[in-house]
Amino acid sequence: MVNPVLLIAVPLGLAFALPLFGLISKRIVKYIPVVAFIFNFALALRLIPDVLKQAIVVEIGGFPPPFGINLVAGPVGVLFSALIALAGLLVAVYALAYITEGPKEKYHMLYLLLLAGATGVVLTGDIFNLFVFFEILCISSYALVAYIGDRAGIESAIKYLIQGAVGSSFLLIGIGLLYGLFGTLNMADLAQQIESASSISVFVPMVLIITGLGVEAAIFPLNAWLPDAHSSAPSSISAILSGIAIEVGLYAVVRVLFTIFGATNMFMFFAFLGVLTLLIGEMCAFAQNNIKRMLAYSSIGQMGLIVFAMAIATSYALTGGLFQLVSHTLGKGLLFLTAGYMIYRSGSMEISAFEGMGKRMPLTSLAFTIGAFSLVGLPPFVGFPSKFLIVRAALAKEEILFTVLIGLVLLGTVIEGAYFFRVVQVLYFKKANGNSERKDAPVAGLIPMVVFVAFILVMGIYPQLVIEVLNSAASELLHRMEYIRSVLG
Amino acid sequence: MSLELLLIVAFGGALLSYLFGKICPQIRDPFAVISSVALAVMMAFLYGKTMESPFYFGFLGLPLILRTNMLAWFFAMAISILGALSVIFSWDYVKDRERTDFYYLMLLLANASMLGIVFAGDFVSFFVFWEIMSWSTFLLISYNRGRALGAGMKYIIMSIVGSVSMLIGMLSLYAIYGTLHIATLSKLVPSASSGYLLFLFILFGIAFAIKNALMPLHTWLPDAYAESPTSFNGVLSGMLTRMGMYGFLLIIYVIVGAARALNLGPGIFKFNYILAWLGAITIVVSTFIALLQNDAKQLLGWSAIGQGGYMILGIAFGTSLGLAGGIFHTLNHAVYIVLLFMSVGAVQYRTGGQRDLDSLGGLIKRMPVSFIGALLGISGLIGIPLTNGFVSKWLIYKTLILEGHPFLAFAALIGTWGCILYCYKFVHHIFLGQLPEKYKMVARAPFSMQLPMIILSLVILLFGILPGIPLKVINTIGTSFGFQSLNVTTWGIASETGTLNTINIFAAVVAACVIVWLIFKAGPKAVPVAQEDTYAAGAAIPKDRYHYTVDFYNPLYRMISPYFKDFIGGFCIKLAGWTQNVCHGIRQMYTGYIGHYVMYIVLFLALLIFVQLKWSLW
Amino acid sequence: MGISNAFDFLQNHVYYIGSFGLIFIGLFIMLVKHNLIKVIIGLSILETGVNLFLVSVGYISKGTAPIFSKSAMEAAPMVDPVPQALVLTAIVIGVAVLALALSLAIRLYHHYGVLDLRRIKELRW
Amino acid sequence: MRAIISLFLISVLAWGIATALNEIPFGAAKTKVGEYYIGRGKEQTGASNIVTSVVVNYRGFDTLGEVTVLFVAAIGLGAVLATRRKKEKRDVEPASLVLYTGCRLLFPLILLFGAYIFIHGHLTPGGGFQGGAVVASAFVLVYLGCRGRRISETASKTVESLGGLVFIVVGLVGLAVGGGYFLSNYLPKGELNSLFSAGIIPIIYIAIGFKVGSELAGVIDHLVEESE
Amino acid sequence: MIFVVSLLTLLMLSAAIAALIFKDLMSAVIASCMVSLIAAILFYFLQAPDVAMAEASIGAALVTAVFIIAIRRTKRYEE
Repeated sequence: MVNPVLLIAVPLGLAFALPLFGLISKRIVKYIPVVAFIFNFALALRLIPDVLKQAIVVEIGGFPPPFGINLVAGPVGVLFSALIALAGLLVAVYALAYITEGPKEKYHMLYLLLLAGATGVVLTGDIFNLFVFFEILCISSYALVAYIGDRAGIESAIKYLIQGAVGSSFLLIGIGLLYGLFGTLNMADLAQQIESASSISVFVPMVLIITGLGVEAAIFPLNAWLPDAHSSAPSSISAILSGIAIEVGLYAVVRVLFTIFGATNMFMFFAFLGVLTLLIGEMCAFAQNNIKRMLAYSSIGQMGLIVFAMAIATSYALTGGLFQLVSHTLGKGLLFLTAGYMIYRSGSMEISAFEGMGKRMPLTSLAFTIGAFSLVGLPPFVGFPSKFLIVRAALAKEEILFTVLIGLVLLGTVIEGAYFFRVVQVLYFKKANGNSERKDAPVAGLIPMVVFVAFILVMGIYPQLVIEVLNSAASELLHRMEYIRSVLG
Repeated sequence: MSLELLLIVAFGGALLSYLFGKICPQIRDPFAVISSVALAVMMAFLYGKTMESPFYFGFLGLPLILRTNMLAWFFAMAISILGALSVIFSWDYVKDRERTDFYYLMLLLANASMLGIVFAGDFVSFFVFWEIMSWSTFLLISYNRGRALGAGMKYIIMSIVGSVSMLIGMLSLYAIYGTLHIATLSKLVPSASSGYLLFLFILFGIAFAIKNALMPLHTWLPDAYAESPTSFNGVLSGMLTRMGMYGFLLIIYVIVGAARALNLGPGIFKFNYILAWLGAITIVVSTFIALLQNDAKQLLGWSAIGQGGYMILGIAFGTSLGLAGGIFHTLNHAVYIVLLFMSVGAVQYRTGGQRDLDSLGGLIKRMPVSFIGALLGISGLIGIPLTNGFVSKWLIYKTLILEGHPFLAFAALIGTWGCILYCYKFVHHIFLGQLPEKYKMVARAPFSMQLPMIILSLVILLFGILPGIPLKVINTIGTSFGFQSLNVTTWGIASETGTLNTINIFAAVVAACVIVWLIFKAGPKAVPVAQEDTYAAGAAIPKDRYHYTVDFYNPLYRMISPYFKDFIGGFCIKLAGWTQNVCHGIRQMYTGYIGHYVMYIVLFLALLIFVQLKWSLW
Repeated sequence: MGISNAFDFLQNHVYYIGSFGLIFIGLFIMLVKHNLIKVIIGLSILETGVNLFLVSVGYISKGTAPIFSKSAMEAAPMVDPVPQALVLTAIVIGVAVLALALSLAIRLYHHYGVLDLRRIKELRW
Repeated sequence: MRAIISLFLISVLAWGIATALNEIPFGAAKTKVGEYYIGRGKEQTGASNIVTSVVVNYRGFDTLGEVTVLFVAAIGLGAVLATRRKKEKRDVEPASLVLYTGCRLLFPLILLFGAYIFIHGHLTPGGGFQGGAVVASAFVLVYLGCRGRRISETASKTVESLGGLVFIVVGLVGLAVGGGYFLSNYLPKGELNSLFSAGIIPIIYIAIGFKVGSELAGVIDHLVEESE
Repeated sequence: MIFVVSLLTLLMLSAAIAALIFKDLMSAVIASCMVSLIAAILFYFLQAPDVAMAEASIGAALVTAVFIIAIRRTKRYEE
């Protein structure tokens, strides 16, 4: 039996030890994240079969759950850890060649810590502990957004930081209120004591927590930091922010809503909010000329879709939402990674600067195209089965309202298709002006792209690969009582 | 011969020819030709077979199923033959272009995915292949750069709209019946409520109407036809667009069934009446817009929209005669439109991409095979007896009249009349009249282009004289939909209300030809002169153009041009503009000032709390 | 009556008033002030308020500090130690955020030469 | 205008929170968790300062996170200010002799005080964070008083790393020997209220003290260097 | 006792408001430092000596030092 706490402890320990390695040799530093996430990914995969049978509850320090902090490695937690480790691994490989300037050692440390924080968030079973890991995640992303140190990076980092700090303060107030009300911080214990989220004294902490977490999850009015931060960060970090950070934020929102509060009466509101987020994200993306801002707004749109799916709250919908989450991580990660090298090559983030990239960087462009197709939801890529499940879940509700909402969602898809296909056209069907020498991304950059593409294709063609995990993850989210029982016994 | 093998050959051929192109380009073209011809040959062996087998269990617990029956075989055969001819035609056409590997990959992929669509036994695989077809076509339409980009965007946006609405329709089927297997659905769906059936028809109808360019959803087609590589136009216009027809047949006659489908809605607002009227409007409007075009490919594009209207008219009434007409017209149209596009392609190939009708002319002596092709093509298009178009149009007219729809028949007739005008314009502007100076040295089309044109010309005549060959197949399709069998003979159709017998016509035409030949023989012998040897009644012959192809139907133009514009296309452009403005407006929300952003956060929180305190909504 | 009521009210609410007063003043500063440093000051006041609130949640009337010194062993009820532990964490997190924010502010000043947030909006839309 | 809207929004928040606070009476005993810690903390962790036992042992994972947050902030700050660093050495005006000597004199005393705080974390109020902050303030004093003095970056980095590693390793050893629990208190608890008691708590707090001290000093160092 | 606490609270809130009002950032920082110090005293009254120590040493001292360094590096007056 492997202990899931290693998923957090090992990256943290390696991050702490990284300066010591740096003292020995500057060159091995950048391989440490790779090692850490290979370990994590293997561990997460190793855990999956066990977890599908029974969630593993780890008591930190040996104290029983309401009294000590516990980790809950259920299907959701392990799914997310595996996803984080996978994306982390690929982006770490990418960064081997991509990060050539600046305080590299600090980059790798922050990177490790960011993902360790993300893993902590998804595994923990204690709400204050969630807050702490959330802060690790947020603070390291503030610092990483500013990593380049140019005007845009610093500006967006400070904006991100202020909004994030306000959000975490709200979160902390909410946690304080909850503790005052129920005298416990354990999520399962809280869930056991909260029968209804409607009474105002429970509602206020709930919305405080949702707002606090929602800032990171990029729910509609709380997401103003996102396009700036995602577009100004180094591309490898953008990939992680888009692919992992906001997903983890969304995970936290979902966990709070489903497990702690069981706020079924809020779901309709969140369905609307999701659709609104989706439409606004996609429409803003449509109006962009800057590739990274476009991708960032598209992330907002995707988050909206996932929120919508989660808010339908049937087992199909949750499976679909989680699947969409996976496919968004893969697709958006790939897009940001490829965009990174295309920006590097063309020296500009304007889409028009990518003219003729199909000739100049054929493999990179191909990877970009596949990522874009997958995000739009075209078969045979992974975006298709996930959208399929979501639409099916919405229609299975057999309510006119949901049919209309899914219509709006798919309208968003049309807009998304419009701007992604525009970029694809620019890549392939415009003549390059000037330098058209063929020079692809370096091997360390291509490997993660190829792996991403492989995952996108394999999961798109054979969704059964992950569907079992997703199903049990969905049922974990859906059945509060199961969760409470598995933690508190 | 299993269907999986067929699809493996199709998709594998596409991928392999791309790989060959990268490894050793010399064998790529032969390989592409061989694989597509092999596909057609294999397809022929499938004739008359009915089978169904799941080929993949992996998709979300839904088995993906391939099946074949007469309907599928009919479309598949047409697709594979036309595809093979297009590949042969491409050999020389794209030789000197860049990125030919990419071209072949997408061409073969589009072909393969169409085969997938027609063999799909369930809606998931149908949808998957449909989408593959959409994006591969998008990539091919954009291939020519420049204006093609706009055309590609139009195409893909409308395609996505279509597939989105199909996705909703298909998943609502799944949500209700728990299966997407077409054969099972065809047993379950007919008992659904009328409202639901109408909902289905609208959703699927949008998808198929977009693909089939039924007005008012035709906007993508003219530009897409005009801007895509002409060698691909064959595939695009011949079968790809007609996947919409296949879809209509599938949803109306296979899934819902004629009994329910033809009685949906009150009075004259029955679903199929509306469909028919849309078809008729499509015919009239697009025919006249085609007349106004001066671009050979735009003209053919508009013409294809109109011909799509005929097919819809044919299948809308659900009689065995009309159905036969509609399906037969699909095939015929595919044959002659491919031929016409190939002939335009050959001209373009030799004249450096020229497709402006006013700048061409007099190529008859230079490119005789292309001319014959074009001539037979327009004959089919118009529906001159002894060409295939005649038979199918005859069947459609007859249906309209028998069903008592004189207005629709009249509309179809107007369409044919306009069709004659633009067809004459087409053939005249390219092949007749004065040969421009710069095209004096134009050579004949290469053999790889002539061969498919010759084959298609023969097919036109064959189907014109012996319509029974395809009609027998089509009749089987009709009976499988539950209609009564037609009395099909090799020479035509016999029925109590009138018999079509091409042998009589053939005899009459042959006799007329003999007589005309005799008359010519009796008259004075014609003296052949050079094409440039022209006299202008004593005046000096100007060096530039002096023949009358410019402003050919000038009075008619002036009469119709204010009314027959592509208003819907204009509206779509405007709509795109509005969307852009709305998007720009919405993004102003992100002002860049942190105070506002913090305010949004507080606002969200305060709003939720306020609502709950005030109204206890949650 | 009035006086004792007021006294009770004060007894029961003065810490809450103080803490949420700080929270709202901090939030107000963040909402209306244009100067980045001022906004960060607001953030620090907001965080102080949150900490104060957390500790006051854990208070027990007439409790003692949760420390078993040799003299006063189990004489009186002890206040809840959990919020204090949380606040320790929160304080450290707060200082981390503030330090990072201020370093970013310094860098921002290098780039823009101003700290007025109304003029620092190159990234928008 | 914005001020008015903000006031309105804040008053709505205040309204909502006031309503929620009605359910949380001030000063009432209410938590089983707190009672549990107070009741069993002595036996289970051996620390007489229950806050310390909660911070380091019951909620030790939080503290690990907290240490990490500070670590992240220190690195992040370094990364943010890094590009401005490699500048030419400036001549700084030396401080006055009184100040200089005073600082030199106070510096070890403050360090000692800080060390006292974190070593006695499990006995008296205070602990690694407070002690670390005091240590860092000693460095602030040196920066302000004895200009031009720098701590060695390598040394501070090493201390930070070792501090964090000690925490993690102590925790991981628990996996092996402490009944398979991360951060379990597997060392002998000792006698209550004596310096050598409470198992792993003093070790961790000392590690934290060093780590926090060097991190905060590093933060100040970065900022001061930047600012001169 | 309660009056002392009330008085301190009042003082603390006025210091916060002062931090809001002052145009001189240095004064505002000193005001916020005062807020922290009074909060530390209140922590002590709330029987939280650990937190009081932390707040005094970190919240009041270090944060203020960091603020002052930052203000010295940037601008002292709010415009």
